[in-house]
Parts: sequence; C-alpha cells; structure tokens
Amino acid sequence: MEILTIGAKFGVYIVMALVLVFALGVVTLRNLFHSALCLAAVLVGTATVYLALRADFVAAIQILVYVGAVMTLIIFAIMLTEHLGEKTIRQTNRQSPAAILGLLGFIFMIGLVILRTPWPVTKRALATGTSVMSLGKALMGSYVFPFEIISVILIAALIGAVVIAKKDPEEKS
Amino acid sequence: MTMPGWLRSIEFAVDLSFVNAKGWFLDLLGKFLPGWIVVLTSIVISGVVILCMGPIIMMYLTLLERKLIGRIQNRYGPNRVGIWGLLQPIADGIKMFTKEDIVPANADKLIHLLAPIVIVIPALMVFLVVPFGERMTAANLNIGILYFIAVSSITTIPIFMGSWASRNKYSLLGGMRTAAQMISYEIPMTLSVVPVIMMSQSLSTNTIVMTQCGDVDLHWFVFTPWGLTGFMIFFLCAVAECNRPPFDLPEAESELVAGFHTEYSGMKFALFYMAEYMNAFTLCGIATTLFLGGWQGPFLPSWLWFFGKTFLLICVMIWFRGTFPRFRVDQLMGFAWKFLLPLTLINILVAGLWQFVPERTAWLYSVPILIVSLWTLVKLNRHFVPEKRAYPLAD
Amino acid sequence: MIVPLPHILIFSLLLFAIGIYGALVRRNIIGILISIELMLNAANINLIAFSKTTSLAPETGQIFALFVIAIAAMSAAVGLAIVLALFRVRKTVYTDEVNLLKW
Amino acid sequence: MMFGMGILKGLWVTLKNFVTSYFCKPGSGGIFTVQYPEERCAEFENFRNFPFLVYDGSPDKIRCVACGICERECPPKCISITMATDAAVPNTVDQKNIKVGAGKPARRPEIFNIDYSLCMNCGMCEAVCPFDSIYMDHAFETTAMGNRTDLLKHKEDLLKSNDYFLKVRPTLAAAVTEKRRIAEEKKRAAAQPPQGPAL
Repeated sequence: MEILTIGAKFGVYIVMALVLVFALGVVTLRNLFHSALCLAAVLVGTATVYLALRADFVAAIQILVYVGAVMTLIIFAIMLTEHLGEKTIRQTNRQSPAAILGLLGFIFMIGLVILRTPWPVTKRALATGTSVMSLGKALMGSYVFPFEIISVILIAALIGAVVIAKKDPEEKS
Repeated sequence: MTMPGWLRSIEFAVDLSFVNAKGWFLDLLGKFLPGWIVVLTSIVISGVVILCMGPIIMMYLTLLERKLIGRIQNRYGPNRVGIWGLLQPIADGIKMFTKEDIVPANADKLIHLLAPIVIVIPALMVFLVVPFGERMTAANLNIGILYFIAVSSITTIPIFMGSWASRNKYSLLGGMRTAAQMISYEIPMTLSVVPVIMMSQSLSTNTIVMTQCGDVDLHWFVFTPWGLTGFMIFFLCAVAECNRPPFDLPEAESELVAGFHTEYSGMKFALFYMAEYMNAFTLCGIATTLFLGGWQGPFLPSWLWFFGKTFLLICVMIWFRGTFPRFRVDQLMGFAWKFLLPLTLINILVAGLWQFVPERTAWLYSVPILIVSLWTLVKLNRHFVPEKRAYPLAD
Repeated sequence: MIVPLPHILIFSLLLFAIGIYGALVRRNIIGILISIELMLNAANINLIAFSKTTSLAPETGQIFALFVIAIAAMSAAVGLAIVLALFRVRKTVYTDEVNLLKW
Repeated sequence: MMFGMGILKGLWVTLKNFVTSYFCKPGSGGIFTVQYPEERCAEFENFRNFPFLVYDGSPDKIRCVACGICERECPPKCISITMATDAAVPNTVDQKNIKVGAGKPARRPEIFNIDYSLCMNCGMCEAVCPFDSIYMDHAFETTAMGNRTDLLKHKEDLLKSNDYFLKVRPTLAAAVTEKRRIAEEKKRAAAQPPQGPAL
C-alpha cells in the first residue's frame, strides 16, 4: 500500500511544481488574458494542494469562490479595458533586475528560517481530521463575530464596487 | 407491507448486480496481484465506466431530444439510420469527426484549442459525485454537493476562453452574456440546495439519499412545501445553467449565430456539444438525488429508479424546449435576481423553521408563507417595459 | 500528511515571492491585482498547512483561510471597480501613465 | 392565479400534441408525414413536369409533324427539331436519274431534342401544339450525372405510347383521343364517295 502513498507524494510534488510554473506564467506573460488563465490554473493547483492537506472544504470553497467568481471578475475587467487584439506593448517596467535581486535575498533568508526552526509537528494534530461539521460548529461557535463582520464588509464592498464602476448619468463619455 | 423474503433477496441481488460484479472481479484480481494494484484497478474501473458512460449518455440524449421535439411538432424524429434512428448518434459522431476544423485567421490558436477541452473536464468530473444506485457512487466524498457546485461553477472560464480566443464580436457578446447568465443562476441554485443540506445534516450525496428512504411511504424531499419550491427553483436554475431553452439566449441562433461557439466546427464543436448535454444529464441527476429521492424506490432495482427519474427530468427539459419562446436579456437576469433569489431565501427560512415545529403545524405555517411570498414576488415583478430609448444622433 | 511541513512552507514562500515580483514589475494595474491574488493564495496555503500540523484547534486555520478568501474576493471586486472607473476617465490602465494626481 | 396559467396552457398544448402524435390517425392530430421513398403522395392529374411525345400504336407512327411551332414558342428555347427528308423511293429513277422522292421534306421529325436541364415545365409546348403530339409528363425523378450531356433527351427517350398518355393524364388523354377518333371518322367519311347529300 505504501506505493500509493509514495505515488500521492510524487503527485503532490508535481502539482506544486506545476503551480510554480503557472505562477511564473502569471507574472511574466505579455498577454494579460493568458496570465489570467494561468492564474486560474494556479488557483486550481492550490485547491489540489489543499486536498492533499486534507482540507477538502476549503478546496471546494476555493474553487467555488476563486475560480468561479473572482476569475470571472478579473476576466470581465480585462475584456472591458483591453483593446481586442491590439499589439501587446511592454508589460514590465524597468525595476525587474532590482526586484529579482531583492527577492532572491528575501527567499534565501526566509528559506533558511524555514529549514532551521524545529516546527512543533505533533502526531496528535496530524491524526485529527477536520470534518465539515466541526468547521460549521467553530464558524458558528467561537468565530461567529468575525463571520458577521465579514458579511458586513462583503455588503459594503459590493455596494462600493457598484457605485465606483457605475457610469454616473451626467458624465458625457 | 413487508415483501416476502425470497422476493427481497432477488431484488437485492439485481439491485447490487453491478457492485457485486465489480467486487467479484476485484477479489479475483486480489488472488494474483498485490494489494495496491487492486485498489488502483477499482479506481480505474469506476473511472473507465464513467468515461464510457458519459459520452454514450450524451449521444443518446441528442437522439432522445430530436425524437421528442419531432413528436411534439407532429413529425417523426430521425428514423433513417438504423431502426427508429438508433444509429443516428453514431452517424452524427462520424460527421463531427470528419468535418473540417476551421480556426479563424487571427484567433488565439492555443486558447481556441484549449477551450473545448477545459469545458469537458468539469462536465466529466461531476459524474464522480452522482449516486447512480445503492453503493454505486464513484467516490463517496463527504463534501459531495459542495464539490458538485464548485466544479459546475468552473464552466464560466472555458466559455470566456472560447469567446475571447475566436476574436469575433458575436462570440464575445455571446460569451459575456452566457457568463453573466451562469453566474446569476448559480446563486439561486446553490441557495436552493441549502434546505436539503439542513434537513439531511450532511453534504455527502449518499447520506442525502439515505435520509429520503422509506420503502413504500416515500420521504422524498419533494413532498414537503419547502422541498417542492426548492425543487422548482433548482430545476429552473439547472435549465438555465446548461443554456437550454427557454434560457438559451446567449447561443440563440437568431441573434448571436451560435454564441460563444460560433467559430468552432468539427471535433471542437462536438466537445462543446457533449459538455452541454453531459451538464444537462448531471444536473438532472443531482436534482433527482436532492429532491426526488435519488435511487430510492419501492420495488425496482435502485439504479433503474435513478435513471428513470433522471430521464423523466430530461424529458421535461426537452418538453420545455418544445414549448417556450426565448427570454429577453433583462427578463432573463431579472428572473434570477428579482424572483428566484428572494424565493430561495424565504425557502431557507421556511425549511429552517420546519425542524422546530411538529409536522402538522409545520405544514400549516409553511404553505401560506410560501404562497404569499410567491404572490408578492409576482406582483413586484410587474411586466417591465423598458422606457423608450433616446437616439440623440439619429435626429 | 503526505508532504512534510517545510516543503509546503518553501512552496508557499516561492509562490509569495513570485506574487511580490509580479506586483513590483507589472505595468498593468490588473496584472498587479492578479499578483496580489497570488500572494493571498500563498498565505492561505501556510494557514492550512499550520492548522493541519501544529496542535492549536484544527479548525482555526481553515476558518481563517475562508476569511482570507472572502477578503481577497472583496479586494478584487473593489480594485477592479476602481480600474474600470480609471479606464473610463483616463483611457489607460498602465500605472506609469497614471501619475498625475489631478489637473 | 393568472401568472402560471399561460405557462401551463402552453405545456398542456405540447403534451397533447406529443401524445396525439402516437395514438391519433393522421387526420386528427396524428403524424401525416409521407415517408417519401417508401410511401408516395397521390399524384395530381394536372401536375406537369417534363414534356414527352405521343405516338399511336408503334413508335414510327409519331403524331409530331415537325412543324417547329413548339420550338419557336418555348421560352427557354430547349427544344430543337430537324424535319426528316424522305428516303428515296426504292429502284425508281426519274429522267435526270435522280432517285424519285429523295430529299423531299417528310412530315416527321428526324431529330427531336429537349434539353431537360433547361426546360422549366411551363407547358407552353403542350398549349401551342396543333397536332396533340407533345404533353407534360408526371415523371420528376430524372436525375442524371452529367447535366450538360445526360439531360439532353433525344427522340427515342421522349417517345411514349398513347396508352401511357391515357394512364398518366386520363381525362385530358380521353378527350384528345375522342377528338382524334371523331376527326378520323369525319376524314374517312369525306374520303369515301360523297353519296350522302347528292342522292
């Protein structure tokens, strides 16, 4: 049976590598629509990583909210602002070498921290799975206040977005 | 009414014939090959069954649709290829294979190719969760329904890809409209599932079907007031979700040629076509699972009950196609946001109260609430006539 | 836990770094918004990984991941509304062309 | 309760239509489509398609006298006729030892071609023909591979017997045959010595 777990581990590493490749695609592709699609691939990839971490509720929510709604929002915005099929002009400004250097340093430092610290991985925590039932209880139990705040913020953002994006009648264009 | 013992055992045997066959085959395999191969083959078997069953169901759905639409319009459906036209789907398949695959000149080649592939994957992935019979669900996920809603919400992305990549005004318009329609009908569909989840205390499709069990006195959710309204809303959203008439404005032949798959021909168009019909089948399957008691039924084997109910729902979808004219864009959107959404919220409220009140009084208060809310919503959605449009440049 | 914790942390670190690189380097505002989504996703992966392995209540990580997803959706919505308003007025979506506060 | 009624009525109509298509006879709601190659519609007598030539008895007793009226009248000009010349009377030579009767135009068509690909079934030839020799047929299945060559019908393809004419267009053919029979008798009566009024 352990071959299957090795296979699963191998699969997860492949998914992680793919996600990183698509993430690079998001950042470097000249055509914005292609980078948006790479973002969709990254999101689905992270959903599979969540599945590997036994967090299937969050994976489903990620696909539902991110890939279903946020991606559509982004693609609508791209369609409304980009001229269909015009020559894609230079997408990156001149800061890229400096940015790369800084980031390499950042990665190196944080990487060292990750590899050095002894993470308190307790056997008991590994065993306990989180069922949707316990998530619901926690969400309605100890986290009911942030839950309500989030819904208030969602409504505010909804109305704000509509007011900002709406074309006010007296404007000429 | 308890069935005689021997009849029950026969019914049980027939019912689980497929499951037993698979079990027997796996045991046979288990004798020779190591354990993990057996696990792998069981996954592969259910995968292969789904991958074969999906397209075959899609092919014969197209035939069923053309036959029923023909009969509604007082003419025969296809009856030339094979007896009663049974080989017609194969003929269509060959036609789709051999048709030339035209790619527009300045289309975005890669995305143009990718769109039909990405639209078929969610259509096939949803089969994982549909419970075809007793113990015949491909994967018994404990987030079954949420998985179904999440995967069926992915289909907006390939629609964008298809319409944007073909660099065609009409397909772009059609793509935008389809995406807007699918999002606005996804919300009532998701909310109409909530009462069922509340009642069956779990997201997994199997437990949902088990809570509706009852040998002869059927406890299907559709026989409760909130279940009936939930079923109506879910079914209407299902019809809208797979772009079937009367909600098929985005790919209406008269206005947008064929909506987002205008520039597709040959095999790519066949994939779009297949995805649409598989969506129709899975949505009807999930509607039966949620509201019509899935594979629950008095005598016949369980999978027969499931396929019977699903094909009944598909015939109703085809019946809709034969009857209703197309919605206008604003009616289409208004119906989802101003009519279905409030109705689902009220439905959730009624289903919530359903648990705390004994059965008899529950009926007394829920039916009037639903009827009054339906009536007020209808009154609120008066017939909306768009005001006369001003054309400043015309005069 | 199929994959040991440090590997996941490095993976989310790389994803976060790529997100920062995108935000710094992209000229198109929507490109920047997309990279911010990447960064939020990287943070989510860390939340879930820690909720799975360390001993604090297992649900907290996942609930905070849900909150982060909700916040990210909101930021995308408001951000893109601003971009649309900007595009309608300035006809451009490129950051270095939008540098005059008001005229 | 007026909101749902329109929808339900519509659904009821299609359901009734669906059910009656199975159980009712073609007249009252059943399916009346005719499966073309197997079943055929009843042909109307006056249905006209490509013209054909009539002969009495045997093909060489053709009614057509090659007068060329139909050739001139035909709007798309798809008929072409050349008059036959008499063959020389056997073993008789006149004074300039030219065979007697050779080359004299005979009242028979040598070549009578109708180009079916041009013919528009207008029936003008049938209307103008004074000798009741050309009529419109019912045969519409005249597909051919090469449209320039195969659809040019020659005299042999066009000739059809009078009883075919009677079968295809019964009333008209009966009237025509009756008329010709009376004309025949009057001619025969005139050809005999006029013993009638002189007595």
